[in-house]
Amino acid sequence: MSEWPAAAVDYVQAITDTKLVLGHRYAQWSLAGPSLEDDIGGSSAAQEEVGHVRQLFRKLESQGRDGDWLRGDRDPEEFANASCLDAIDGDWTEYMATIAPVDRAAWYMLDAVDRDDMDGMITKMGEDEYFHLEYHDARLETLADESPEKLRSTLAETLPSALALIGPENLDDDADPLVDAGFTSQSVEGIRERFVDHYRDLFADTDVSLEDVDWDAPDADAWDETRRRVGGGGIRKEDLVQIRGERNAEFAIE
Amino acid sequence: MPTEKQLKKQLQNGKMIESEAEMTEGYKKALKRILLVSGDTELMSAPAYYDQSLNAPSIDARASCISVVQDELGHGHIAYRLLEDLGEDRQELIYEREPHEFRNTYGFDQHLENFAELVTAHGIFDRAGMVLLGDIYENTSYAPWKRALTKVEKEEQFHLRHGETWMRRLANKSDKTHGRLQDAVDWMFPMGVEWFGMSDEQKRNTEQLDYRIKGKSNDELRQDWLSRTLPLMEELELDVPAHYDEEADEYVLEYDMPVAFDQENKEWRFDEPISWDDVIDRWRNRGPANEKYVNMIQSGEVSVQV
Amino acid sequence: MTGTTKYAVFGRRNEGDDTLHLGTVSAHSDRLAKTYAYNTYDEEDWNYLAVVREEDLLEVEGGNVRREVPQ
Amino acid sequence: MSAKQRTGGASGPSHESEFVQRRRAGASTFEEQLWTELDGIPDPHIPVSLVEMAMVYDVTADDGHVDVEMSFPCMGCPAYDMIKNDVRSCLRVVDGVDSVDVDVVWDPVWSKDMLTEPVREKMRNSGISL
Repeated sequence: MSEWPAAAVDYVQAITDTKLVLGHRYAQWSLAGPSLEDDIGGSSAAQEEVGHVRQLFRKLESQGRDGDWLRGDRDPEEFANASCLDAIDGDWTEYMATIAPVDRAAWYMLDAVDRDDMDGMITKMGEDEYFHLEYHDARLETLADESPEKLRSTLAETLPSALALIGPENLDDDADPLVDAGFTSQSVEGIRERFVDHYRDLFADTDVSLEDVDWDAPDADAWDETRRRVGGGGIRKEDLVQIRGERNAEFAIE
Repeated sequence: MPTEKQLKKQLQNGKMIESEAEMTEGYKKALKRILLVSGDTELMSAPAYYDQSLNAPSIDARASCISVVQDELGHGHIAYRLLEDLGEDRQELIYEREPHEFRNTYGFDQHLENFAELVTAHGIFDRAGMVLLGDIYENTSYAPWKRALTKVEKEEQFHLRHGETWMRRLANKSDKTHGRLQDAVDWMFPMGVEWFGMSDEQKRNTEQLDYRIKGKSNDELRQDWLSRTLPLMEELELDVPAHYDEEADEYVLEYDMPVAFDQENKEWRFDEPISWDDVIDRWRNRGPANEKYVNMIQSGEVSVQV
Repeated sequence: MTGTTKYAVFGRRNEGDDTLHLGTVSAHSDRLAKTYAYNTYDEEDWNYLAVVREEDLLEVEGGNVRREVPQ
Repeated sequence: MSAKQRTGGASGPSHESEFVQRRRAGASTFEEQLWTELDGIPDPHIPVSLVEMAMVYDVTADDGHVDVEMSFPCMGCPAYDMIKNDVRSCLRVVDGVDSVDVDVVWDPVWSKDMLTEPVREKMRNSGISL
C-alpha cells in the first residue's frame, strides 16, 4: 500500500479511535436501554464498530502504526477519540445524545475518503452506518418529544465536540491539506456543513432548541490537530482496563 | 372449544396451535409459565455475560462475546413478545417486576468472575438452554414458538462453537488456564445437571408434556445434555462427577442429586444430599447476583467504576 | 414503554421465497419500528423486510376470527 | 487425482458460483487442492462451506507459502478470528504448505448474488439462509 501523507494517518487514526471508544460505549450501554429492542440495537452496533475498527487498524498498521499500541497499549492522552466520548455520566437520553452526533461525524469523515484501495471497505461500513444513523435519528425524534430539555443541554456539549472531531471551518477546499493531497474528496468545511444542516433539519420542528450550540467550534488556534479536539482529557482508567482486556490478560491467545 | 382432555388428545395426535382463540385455559396457563421461564433465563444471561464480555482479553473476543449478549437479548425478546401476544404486558414483565419475581434458571443468578467462567458458561450453560429449546423446536404444539426458534437454534450453535473453541484454547494454553477451566467446571457442571429439574420418578411435569408444549421429560433432557457435554469434558481432560455406564447404556452421576450448594464459595457439598423442595427454595430465594442483574436491565444507566 | 405501537414484522429470505410473518416489535414511531425490525430479526440477510402497524392488520380467516353467524 | 484437478480447475464443482469459478480459474493443480481443502470448512452459522459461501476470493501458492484472500458477509462477524484460524489450520497441515497468510479484502464487496441456486437450496432445506 502506498504511503499516506502524515495528516491522513492522523485523520484515519482519529476516526478509528472514535470508533473504538464508541464501540465500547455501545457495549457498556447495551443493557441500559428503555426497551429490549434498544438493547439489541446497541449490542449489534457495538460489534459492527469493532468490525470497522479491526479493518481500520490494518490500514493504520500498513502505514507504520504499531499493532499493540493501536489495540490499547497507550495512555488515554494518546487516543484521538471525540472528546465527548471520554465519559458519559448520565442516563440513557444523555448517552443517545452523545453517541449519535459522534457516529455521524465519524461516518461523514470516512465517506469523504477518496482512495481506490479503501473503496470497498468504506462501502461495506456504510451499509452498517445507514442503520446506525437511521436508528439514532428515529430515537432522537422520540426523545425530542419526551425530554427536550435534556437533549438540548447534552447536544450543546456534544455537537461542538463532534465538530471538533471533523475539524475547524478554516479547512475549506483551498486550505484542507487532505483535499490537496487527494486523500479526501470533501473538505472539512464541506463535511461540517453536511453535519450542521442535518441536525438543524432534524430538530427544526421539535421543542429542542439548538440556539446555545456553538456551531463555529472548534477555534482553529486552540484545536489539537492530532487528537482533533480542544483541550486535554481522555478516557478513564477503567475504560482503558476494559479496552486492553487487562483483567483477563492471562487468557489472551497470541 | 374442546375440553382440556379432548385438546390434550388432539395435541398428542399432532395438532398445532396457532392462536389464543384455539387454547383452553389450561393450555394457556402451562404455555405462559414455560415462556416466562424461558424469557427470564435468556434475558438474565445477558447481564450475567456482560462484565466479562466487556473485559474480554482481545478485541475479537470482545466482539464475539457481545454478539452472544445480543443473541440472548433477542431470544428473550421472542419469549416476551409471545407472552405479549397472549395478553401480558411486555414492558411490565421486563421493567417493572421485582428481582425476586424473575423465574430464570439459578445459573444466571451467579457472578461470572473471569473469562474462563464466561466461556465455560457459553460451552455448558448455553448447551443446556439449547437442549431445552431444541426439544421445544422439534416437538412443541405451539406453532408461533416453533417458527421463532429457527433463529435461536442457529445462534445457539454459534455460542456453543464459541464456548468450545475458547475452552479448547484455554485447556491447551497452560496448566494455569486449564486449572481455571477446571475451577469453572467444578461449580457449573452440577448446576447444569440441576437445571433440568427434579427426576422423573419424583415428578413429571405432565402438563407441559400432556399439552405437548415440550416433548421430552426432565431426565431425557438431562441425558441429552450429559451426552453432549461429557465428550467435551473428556477431550479437554476436565474432571466431572459423571460418566457413561455401558451396562445401563446411560450417563450416570457420581453423586446423589440433588446436593447442597455453598453459594458464597460456589462449592457443591456432594456428601450432603438435600430434597428437591430445598432446591426449589434455593431457586425461589434467588442467587447472589439476582438483584444486580435485574437492576442492570432496568436502570437506564451505566454505573462507572472509578 | 407507554405510547408504543405494536408492529407485525414480515420478511422474505430470497427472491421467489414465501413472505413470512416473523414476529412483532413495539415502537414509538414508524421510523423506529423499521430500525428495530432490522436489528431484532437479524438472523437473515433479508431480501425483503417490512413492518405493519398491528391495528392496520385486518384478519379475515384464522387468527382470532370466528366464522359464526351472530344470533 | 480427480478429473477436476487434471484440468487445472477450469470447471469447479457445480455448487460454485460464477464468481468463485472465475477466481478459481487460473489455479494450479496444487492451488486446486488447497481450494478443495477449504471447501471442507463449514461456516460456523450455517451448513455450507466457506467456498460455497463465496467468502474465499483467491488462493495462491508460492514455494510453500500460501496467500488466501477472503471476505466476510458482515464486517462485525462474531466468528471473524475463528474463521481465519480455521483457514490457517486447515491449510497448514497440507503437504507442501509451510506458511499461510490470510488477507481480508472488501473488493468486491461480498453479496448474496455470489451464491448459486443449489447453495441457496441447501440453506433453504436446513431452514436457514443468510
